Amino acid sequence: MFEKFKQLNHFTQLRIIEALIFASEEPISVESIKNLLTSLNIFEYDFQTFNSTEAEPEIDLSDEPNKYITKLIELVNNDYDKNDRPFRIVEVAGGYTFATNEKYGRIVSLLPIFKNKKKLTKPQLETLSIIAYNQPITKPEIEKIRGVNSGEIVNSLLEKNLISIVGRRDSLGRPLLYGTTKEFLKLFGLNSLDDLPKLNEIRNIIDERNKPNLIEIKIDFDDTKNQELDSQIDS
Amino acid sequence: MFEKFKQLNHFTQLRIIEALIFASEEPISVESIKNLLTSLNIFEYDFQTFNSTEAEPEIDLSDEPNKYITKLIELVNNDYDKNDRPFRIVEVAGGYTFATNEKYGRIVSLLPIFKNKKKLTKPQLETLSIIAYNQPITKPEIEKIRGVNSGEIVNSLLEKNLISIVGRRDSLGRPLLYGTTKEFLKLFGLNSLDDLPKLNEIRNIIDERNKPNLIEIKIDFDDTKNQELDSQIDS
Amino acid sequence: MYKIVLPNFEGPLDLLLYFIKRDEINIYDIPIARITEEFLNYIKLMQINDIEVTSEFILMASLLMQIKAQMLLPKNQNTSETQIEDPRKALVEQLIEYQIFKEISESLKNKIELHNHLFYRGIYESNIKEISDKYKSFKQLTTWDLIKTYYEVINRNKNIEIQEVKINPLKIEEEIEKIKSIVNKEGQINFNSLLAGKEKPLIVVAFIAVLELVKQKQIFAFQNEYGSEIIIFSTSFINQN
Repeated sequence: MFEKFKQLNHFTQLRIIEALIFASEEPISVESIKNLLTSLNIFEYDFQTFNSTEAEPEIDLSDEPNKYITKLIELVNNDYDKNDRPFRIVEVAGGYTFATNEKYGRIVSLLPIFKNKKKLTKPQLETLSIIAYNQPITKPEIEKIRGVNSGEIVNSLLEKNLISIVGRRDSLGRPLLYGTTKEFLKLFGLNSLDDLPKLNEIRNIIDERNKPNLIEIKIDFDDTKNQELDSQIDS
Repeated sequence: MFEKFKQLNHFTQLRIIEALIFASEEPISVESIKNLLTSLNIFEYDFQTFNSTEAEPEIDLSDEPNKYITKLIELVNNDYDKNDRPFRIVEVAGGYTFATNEKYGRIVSLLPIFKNKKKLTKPQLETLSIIAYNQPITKPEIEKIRGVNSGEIVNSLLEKNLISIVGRRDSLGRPLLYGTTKEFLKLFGLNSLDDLPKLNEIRNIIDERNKPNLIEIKIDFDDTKNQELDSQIDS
Repeated sequence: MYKIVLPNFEGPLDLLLYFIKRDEINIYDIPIARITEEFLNYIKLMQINDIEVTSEFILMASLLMQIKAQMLLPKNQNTSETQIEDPRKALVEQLIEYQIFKEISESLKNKIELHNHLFYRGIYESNIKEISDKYKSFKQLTTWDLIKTYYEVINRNKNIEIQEVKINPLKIEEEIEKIKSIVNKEGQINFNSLLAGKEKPLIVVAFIAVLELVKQKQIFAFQNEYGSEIIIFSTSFINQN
């Protein structure tokens, strides 16, 4: 019951919402928050309420759940702003999530480790894996495997310095050949290309799931024989 | 220069440290924080200092950088605790990162979507223990200890990012080697692998448990025999 | 009708340890004949109850029988100076090793419970563009991600029949209008719901229409993780909120 949640100490309500948004792995919608809070049997939990010196924030209990939750989030954000916290709760992609605020986010973005994040999209990773396992390889060959045009993605990998041009294929049009770089090895923590897992190794792991494991056996359970043995051993 | 950072308004220093740790996807070490702050040309940044009604926190400027940073982190945490925030900065996997605290994290853990993230099956825990204590280790070596085929389990641990492929054993067939990840340390709240229980201690516990009951008194109620014994003792 | 519920064992070692614990057997002096019989009976029970008897159980059964046979060999009193190794030794060592890691996994389990409250920040990006990127990207890339992706790519294309689909350009325009009105009305929809009941060529048309709308920034599409449901938002809906 959502009404039960409303009966909690107001500070506690704020903190629970805050914790939910903080820990959620995707932007969490008001709807999801409502559902979670409704399912939460908070009263099973031995709960120590927080005694703030501040007055309880004013919340209009008559608001319907979604509006009520939005207001709580606003209150949390007010609190952050008041205390000059470097982060706040923002609304993105249909949900709420934490992010550094503008003031401190800009400082953070000045720092090199936050600037050059080597994040790859799925198509980039796909293309990179094809190059890694088939190098040296040409663009048309990559595209044949992926089934889609991959020029832009190859370029983005070149930009990220994960692949480089390693020569030309001695065939019609002498297309460029691509291979992986030292940067690539570093990204995956490999000493050499030799350390890449082989396809048949992973195939073994993946296919084990489907492997018939059952072996038919017939064991003779002639009890008298076993008893004989027992007595021989034990004696 | 780290000294330059120290000259900033104290609140600002706290907020920058807070923002750095908050923004870092991986737990960030004191050493990295120091290097970042040293490289950060904060004075290029038009910085509006925050005017708090509170007194500036007392910081001992004579502390050497690492200790100085640790103290700032403590101050940030004190502030969180004072305000009953649902999260704080914790030291895990060799660095500092944000995590929900005991009080509110437990509430979050009651929710199914979060609960499941922490769930590991018995075979997964077994395999993870074997890898943690024997890393780097190959699949056949794991299977030798467990006595069962473990491909699927290894696979699931790879998917959960609790283990990773770390290289190859220089032996016949060059099998892949597995090791635990930072994600593993984070899940168990460990700062490093050294925080795991010591293998020798566990071995002693098991040895103790395996000891046959030494005081095995067998009293033979065959009176004649006992009499014989008696007479032997007496003689 | 009755049903036998068998305790679930991780494997033959687990089963043997169960017998040892249950019967308070001295692990250093296992009564091999008795244990072998128990073990084989258990396998028989598994078979009766249609429980998969994996090769490891069979191997262990044969090992136990082999040890049992060796124990039966008459001990030659004269060759006692060259101490014959206890045939059970290797198995006992393996059992103890396994006990140790079972114990450790118990303590790891307790550690998880102890740190039950630890939840880390779930998301590290701050604007829509980056978030949608993140959903297609990987937190920390590992070689596992790399090879698994490769495996998926080459297997995916093996199964794809290349078909020539003739698309009437008019249809795409129609489809664009249709999708636009649905999305604007609903605010957000699942991509799959657009395809429901459609035949292959029409699926392609719908897909191209969605791509076109994304390109025109009329809609916004994102996916939680690779292979999961694609959700489509109306951009006006996002701006409103």
